[in-house]
Amino acid sequence: MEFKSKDFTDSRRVLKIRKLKVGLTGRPNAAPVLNEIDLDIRAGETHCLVGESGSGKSVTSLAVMGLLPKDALEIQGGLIDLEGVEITYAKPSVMRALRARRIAMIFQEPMTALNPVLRVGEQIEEVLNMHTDLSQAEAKKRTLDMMEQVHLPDVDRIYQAFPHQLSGGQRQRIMIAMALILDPDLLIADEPTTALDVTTQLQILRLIAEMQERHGTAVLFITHDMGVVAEIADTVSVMQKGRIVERAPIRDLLTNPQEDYTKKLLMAVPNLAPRAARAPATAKDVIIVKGLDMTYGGGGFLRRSEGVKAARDVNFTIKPGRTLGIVGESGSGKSTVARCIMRLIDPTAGKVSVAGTEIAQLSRRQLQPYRKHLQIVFQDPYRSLNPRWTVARSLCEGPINFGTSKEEAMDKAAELMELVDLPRDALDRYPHQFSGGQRQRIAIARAVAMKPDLLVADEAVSALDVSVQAQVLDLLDDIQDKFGVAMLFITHDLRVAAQICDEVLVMQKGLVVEHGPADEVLSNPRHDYTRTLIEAAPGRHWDFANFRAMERVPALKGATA
Amino acid sequence: QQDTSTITAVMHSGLRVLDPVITTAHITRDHGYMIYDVLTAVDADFKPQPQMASWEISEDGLTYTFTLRDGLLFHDGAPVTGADVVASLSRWGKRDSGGQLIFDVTASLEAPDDKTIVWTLTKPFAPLLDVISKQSAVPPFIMPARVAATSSDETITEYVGSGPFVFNEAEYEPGVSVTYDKFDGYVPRDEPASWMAGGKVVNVDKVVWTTMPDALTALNALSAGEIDYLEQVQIDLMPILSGNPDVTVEKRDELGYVTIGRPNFLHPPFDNKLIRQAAMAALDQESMLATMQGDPEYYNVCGAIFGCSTPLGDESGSETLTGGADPEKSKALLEEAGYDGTPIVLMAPTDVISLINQPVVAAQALREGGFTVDLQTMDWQSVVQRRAQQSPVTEGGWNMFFTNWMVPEVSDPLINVMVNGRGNDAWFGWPTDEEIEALRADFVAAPDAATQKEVAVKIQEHVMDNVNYIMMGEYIIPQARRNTIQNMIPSPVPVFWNMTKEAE
Amino acid sequence: MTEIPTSRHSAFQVLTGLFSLPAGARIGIGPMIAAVILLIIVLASVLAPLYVPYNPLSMDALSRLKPPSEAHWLGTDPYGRDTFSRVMTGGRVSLLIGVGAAVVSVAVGLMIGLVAGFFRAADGVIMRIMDSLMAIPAILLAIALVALNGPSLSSVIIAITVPEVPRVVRLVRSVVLSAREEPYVEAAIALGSSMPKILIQHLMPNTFAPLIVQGTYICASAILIEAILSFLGAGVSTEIPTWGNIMAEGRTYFQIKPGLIFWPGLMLSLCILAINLLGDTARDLLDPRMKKREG
Amino acid sequence: MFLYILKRVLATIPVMVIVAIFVFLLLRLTPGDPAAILAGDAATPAQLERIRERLGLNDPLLTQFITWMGQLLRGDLGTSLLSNTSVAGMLADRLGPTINIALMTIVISVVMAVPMGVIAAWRHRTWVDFLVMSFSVLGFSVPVFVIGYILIQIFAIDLRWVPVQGYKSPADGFGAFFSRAILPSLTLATIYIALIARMTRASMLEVLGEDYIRTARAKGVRENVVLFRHALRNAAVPILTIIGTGFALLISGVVVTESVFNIPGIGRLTVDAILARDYPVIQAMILLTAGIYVFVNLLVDISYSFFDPRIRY
Ligand SMILES: Nc1ncnc2c1ncn2[C@@H]1O[C@H](COP(=O)(O)OP(=O)(O)OP(=O)(O)O)[C@@H](O)[C@H]1O
Ligand SMILES: Nc1ncnc2c1ncn2[C@@H]1O[C@H](COP(=O)(O)OP(=O)(O)OP(=O)(O)O)[C@@H](O)[C@H]1O
Ligand SMILES: [Mg+2]
Ligand SMILES: [Mg+2]
Repeated sequence: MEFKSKDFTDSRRVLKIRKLKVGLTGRPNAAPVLNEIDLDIRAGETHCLVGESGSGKSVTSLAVMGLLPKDALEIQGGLIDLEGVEITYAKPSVMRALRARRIAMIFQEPMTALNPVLRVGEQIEEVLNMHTDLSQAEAKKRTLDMMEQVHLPDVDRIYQAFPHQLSGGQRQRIMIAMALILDPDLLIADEPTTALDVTTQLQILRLIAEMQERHGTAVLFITHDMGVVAEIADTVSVMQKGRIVERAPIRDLLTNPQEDYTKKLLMAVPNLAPRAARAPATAKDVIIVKGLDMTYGGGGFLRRSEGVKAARDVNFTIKPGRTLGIVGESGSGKSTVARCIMRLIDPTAGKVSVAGTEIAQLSRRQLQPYRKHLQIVFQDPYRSLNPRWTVARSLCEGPINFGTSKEEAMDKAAELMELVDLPRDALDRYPHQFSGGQRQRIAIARAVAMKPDLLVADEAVSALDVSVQAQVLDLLDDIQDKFGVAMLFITHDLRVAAQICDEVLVMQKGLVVEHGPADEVLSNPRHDYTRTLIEAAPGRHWDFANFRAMERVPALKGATA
Repeated sequence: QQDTSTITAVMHSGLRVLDPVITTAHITRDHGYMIYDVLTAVDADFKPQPQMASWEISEDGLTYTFTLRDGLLFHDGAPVTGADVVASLSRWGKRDSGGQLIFDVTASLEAPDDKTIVWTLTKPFAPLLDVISKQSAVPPFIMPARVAATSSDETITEYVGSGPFVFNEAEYEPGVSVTYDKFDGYVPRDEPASWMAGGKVVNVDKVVWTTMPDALTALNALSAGEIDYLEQVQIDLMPILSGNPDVTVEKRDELGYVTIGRPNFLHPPFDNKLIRQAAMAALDQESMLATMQGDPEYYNVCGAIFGCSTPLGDESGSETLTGGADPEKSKALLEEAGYDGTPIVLMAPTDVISLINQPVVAAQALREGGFTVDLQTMDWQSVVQRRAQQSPVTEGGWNMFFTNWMVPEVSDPLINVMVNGRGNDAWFGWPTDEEIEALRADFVAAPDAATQKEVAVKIQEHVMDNVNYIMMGEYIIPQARRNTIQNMIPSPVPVFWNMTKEAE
Repeated sequence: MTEIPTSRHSAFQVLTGLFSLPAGARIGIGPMIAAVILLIIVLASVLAPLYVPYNPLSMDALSRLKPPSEAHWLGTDPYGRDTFSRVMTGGRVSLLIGVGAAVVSVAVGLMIGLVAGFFRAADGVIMRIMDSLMAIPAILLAIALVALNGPSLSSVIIAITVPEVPRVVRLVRSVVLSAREEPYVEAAIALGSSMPKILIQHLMPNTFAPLIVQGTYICASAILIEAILSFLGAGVSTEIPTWGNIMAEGRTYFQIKPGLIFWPGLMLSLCILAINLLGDTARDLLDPRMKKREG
Repeated sequence: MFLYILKRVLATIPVMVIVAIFVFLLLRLTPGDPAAILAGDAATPAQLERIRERLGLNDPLLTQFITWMGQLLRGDLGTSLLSNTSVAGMLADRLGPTINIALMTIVISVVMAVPMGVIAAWRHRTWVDFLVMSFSVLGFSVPVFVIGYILIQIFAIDLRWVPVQGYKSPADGFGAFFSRAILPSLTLATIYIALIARMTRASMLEVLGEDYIRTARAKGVRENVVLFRHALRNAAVPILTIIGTGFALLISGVVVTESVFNIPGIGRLTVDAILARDYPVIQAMILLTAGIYVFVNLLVDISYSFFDPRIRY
């Protein structure tokens, strides 16, 4: 496997961080969130920041942007220097001048980071309007062009769409377009590709690389995907509990990690080789989906626009204890299918039966008893948690609805927190006080607490570092074994899919293009799209767990390459 | 405002009803004097004088012959004829209580020709000229016969008169403003104007009445010269105008108003004369008037039910009212009557400025005199409706309310509705009082003024003893004008003839 | 309503959830002062009969409209009644009406608004009824109510509340219309929460901030409207002092004796200021995202 | 959307019918007797009875209602019991002043209050915030007539910039209209400024902590754009509601201000008509108000989905 190996010591230093300390506002004695961080990034360099979920990666990037939530977090020491400008305590006007032109950021959670009431096109265009003299028409053209570059389909529609009308990956690409459109000197990308399928991800990574080539942009890239790290990083910093525990050029890190934590992390990276399918269960299907169609109605003031056909003729069944993975293009309708079978939206056509009952036509009220059988982990966990509720209250809500006593539910919640590797005291905190990955774990805990018959997990582990991810996947496996939970697992991470799915369903443009047992589909894809997908999987030539290249690249049967 | 041909006046209330015969509202009467004329009118000495017509009375006092003067024209150009007069008087006779009394004894009312009207009675009615000349409640305005043909229970819809001003229908906004144009065809009499009599010479082209619901705003508008004339000024607010050299505050006329309280004779406790007397003892004119008016200059402690400065006025028997409250006497009387503390319901209207204070003051005075008082506030409409209820207090009835009259409206036993003692046919409160009815008959029958006065004194004494109503005193509301307005004649009714407006 | 909360626990949770403060929330000095002011005013009003120097109803026609003096600290009114005694006593009825009207209209409006905002099917019908209610003038209603019930505090409160409720409903509904599209509401549905629970526990807290504003406004305006009603003959007797009454009675004397308006106005403003400050604090405390350091 | 509007417009009919029935009954429940006010103080019961008969007030309620409905269906609002003038004409005369002043008031209020509220939220818990709060407390608790009198004293009496009172329609010249409408509008605006400013502040506070505000700042967007474009739009819905209900209220007339400034508007007409029990006028008035409310509320509801695309009906 080829690693990037360019030496940047002569390049201009774009970002310099020294002994940066960030703590809770007004509580200098509490444990700091960032503890004496040092970081250097030079022009053209890609610096990857990896590490434990909740270790302070996002906080680091926000500190650089000068966007820490000042009511909650504050800089308590140290220095941030951007191309010679000390910005640690810079005035808002100074920061404003720097942002977008000089430093741009892609935020971790695109759903909450996009303004829900502005058209996404306008939101991108605004950057141009603010910082360039382009005319209205030129700005729009640039915007559409940028949207094409991040591989958004159907840009005219999406330009006009509001964030809630887009898929997770589409929103993420809007964020990316926004950050890249002005060729900043420093790009901070906080898990920019979690919601993207690997092919799109590849294209985005290329786009960033091109920009670096063209403009010498320094990139701070935060990710959990070791495959991506392996592909793009020049240097890597590993974070744990608010400290940077190890920093090394990519090759050194992957081949010769020094710290235990780094080793642990690398060893947890799952293998691309599919797991052996479990013995086919004989029990009745938990869920049967037949001919599911979903078209989002186009509003339109006077005449109805055509609408978006998000899912077409989707069929599948899942038996107890088994996992069906859905992979596929971003925007291909995966979340739509999930939301349809949860009856959070009403499918335009088709049948969904759960526990032997047809639920596609039931009213909300009639549905209520079935809710217990079905649970979902949303793609955007942050928004799916009531911001005014403590985690404890969110976790107890479901069980209490179905008759568990409050005390019992609380005990259960505490237990679950441990299982998803969150501290017990987190129960009394509010969603905004957590990191992205922590929120995702809360969402998982909440769904699992219901002991459903069918668990729908929409990108449920995308924001987790690989070691926690492994732990959570184990947890899921466990409850599957114990309670025979059936699982619908939507993911872009083919490694994860390979790890836990019995069957895989591949979607593209609303259609199911391939459907079969996991090892069949992943190692012997029949459809072209599946094949490109697998080939695009980053870092599939590296065997992370053993700190070396793959001995035998899992060749695709019948592959031409 | 340099427009000297238009006078803008703020009147005491908005004009809504345009039929001066159907209603007794003062603003409508004022409107009547603008556009209509009357046969005869009283002058400042309470003497009937010819206005549209002169008269002759037959020896036996049974035939009155009126002759219309020349040049009388309606606003539509038609001459005023005897037939118009007959029709107008007949309609008025159905509405006005004095008029009814005359028509009760009328043999015929005819117009033998265009200029002559002959009114024949079955028995003499000495006060006839006084009644048809009266300036208030409902004066007999003369309208075209076709308008006067309207039923007396229905409002007229055509507003044509023969008075000095023409009603400008296009600019009329009910309750907001009304505009009168000078009637060029009006021929005034030659005598100088005196009260409602004499020559009505109009010196401006236009008079605009507007309503200003806010007293302070009206004063400010007058100060700023946006209006010329303010019919009524609240006494307490006079200091605001006192510094302004361009404005004069004055009394328009010395007679003014009376304010009275009326008990309900039908139900306890006021069906008991002793308790009525107790109430009278508890009340005191001075404190009520002082509260209403503030400045003694503008009120007059007066125990005469027919008014202190009128020919029939006499104050006999009113000492407890004029001499200050006597709560002890009240308590003693209550004791004697065996008053059991049943609350008396006092109706207190809150939307008519001139009636707000009385019940509140009275309630407190009655309490001090040993009564239990239930002061119920409501809008005037509710008072109007409720005072017509004869049912017991517990079923929506009442015990006492207050109202005001212009002195000329109470100045003799025929006009004064409160001395009517005919039970259910009497005015609200419904006293059945044969004694007073007998006295009233004597009054009509009295041959001369001296005898009339004698009877009037008896009525006064009777009312004070029997407490048919409680006279709470006289008061005057001053007017204010910019000094550009000159030559106003003193009169109980605000009239706009004779008046001139000069440039500032 | 579709269902009542499924168990007593959820009812319990409603209470604890709504009123427990986020950890670490502390109350600053401003709200403390506000609370003290409010408490003083309320106590002063309630206990007024015990300490005011005059019977607020007793008149003295000869000392009308007197300036402040030893005998009458704040002077006298047009009836010669003691202004100080009236202002202090006036708080009793005014506060009752103000707070009563605010609480009733907010409570009723909140319930209706939640339902209208959340259930599409109910929205049309409820909102059209609200449109109709809004058009009924308070005065007319008050006159009718007084005719039916006799004059009473509750008639006044109802007359003020009825036209106010639709406005609260519209406000609540508008907030719910946005909030019901939030994913956490979907999540709650997916967790099997009953409709009442979603309405009360998830959606209702979103309406608190605007409701506090609307509520204080209703409180103040009810105190003022009460006076208008009583002067149109549909309120409490004009004799009984209320802040609104005293001010309305003082209206004509504005230029010659502004104290008649100033003192009750001051009391009212102080109350509203205090309620506002407390409301703001409550809202900050209820919103964990607003948790602030001590300032 | 079109369907929705159509549905709403059609829904006006039942609203009107409900209002009509309700008002009709309510009026007949209120004590009072138009005949008595028509005839004045000295009328005898027999006379009143005859007048009532003539006015049709003695007919059975149902007959009266049907007669009225029949008139309405023919587009006839009837005539005033007192002045005998056509109710439609009266309303037409009074609507102009009210609408013009309401519009001016709401424009002034929004233009002043929204920035005030936004800044107060932005500078949460600073003196700016406290200033806005104090102003709104005054706006809430000072009776409108006091504000009116003070404005008159300053601008009409002391400075002599504008007349004390009165109304001129814009057709008589904008200057004449403006000089008379500005003080009443300002008077009314104080309370709406207070209300809208506080609502804006409250609503903005909910929004300012959101992540997309952070995103906007990360884009280097100027602070005023962050506040007014990004935050305010999200905070708009409750503010719009308040503006809508406020405007509806203004349109239905505000009697105190109309009295203080002597404006011949709907508010005074309503109160006068109620106090005089002029049934046809009250009924028509309230129907008109209901119609206006339905219309204004429809506009507000449509504007919701314009400001917040997630709102669907
Ligand atoms: N507003 C806040 N108040 C208090 N604590 C916070 C706040 N925001 C973040 N934290 C804490 O700071 C720590 C670092 O969070 P951060 O978001 O930087 O993690 P991260 O490394 O980005 O994790 P992830 O990979 O899960 O996104 C976490 O433990 C989190 O709980
Ligand atoms: N509310 C909506 N209105 C209109 N179009 C929508 C709406 N929600 C989603 N879409 C469109 O439907 C398509 C499918 O969206 P969906 O969220 O199901 O994709 P996805 O497969 O989950 O993608 P990702 O992997 O990016 O999350 C997308 O093209 C999206 O733009
Ligand atoms: Mg993060
Ligand atoms: Mg998705």
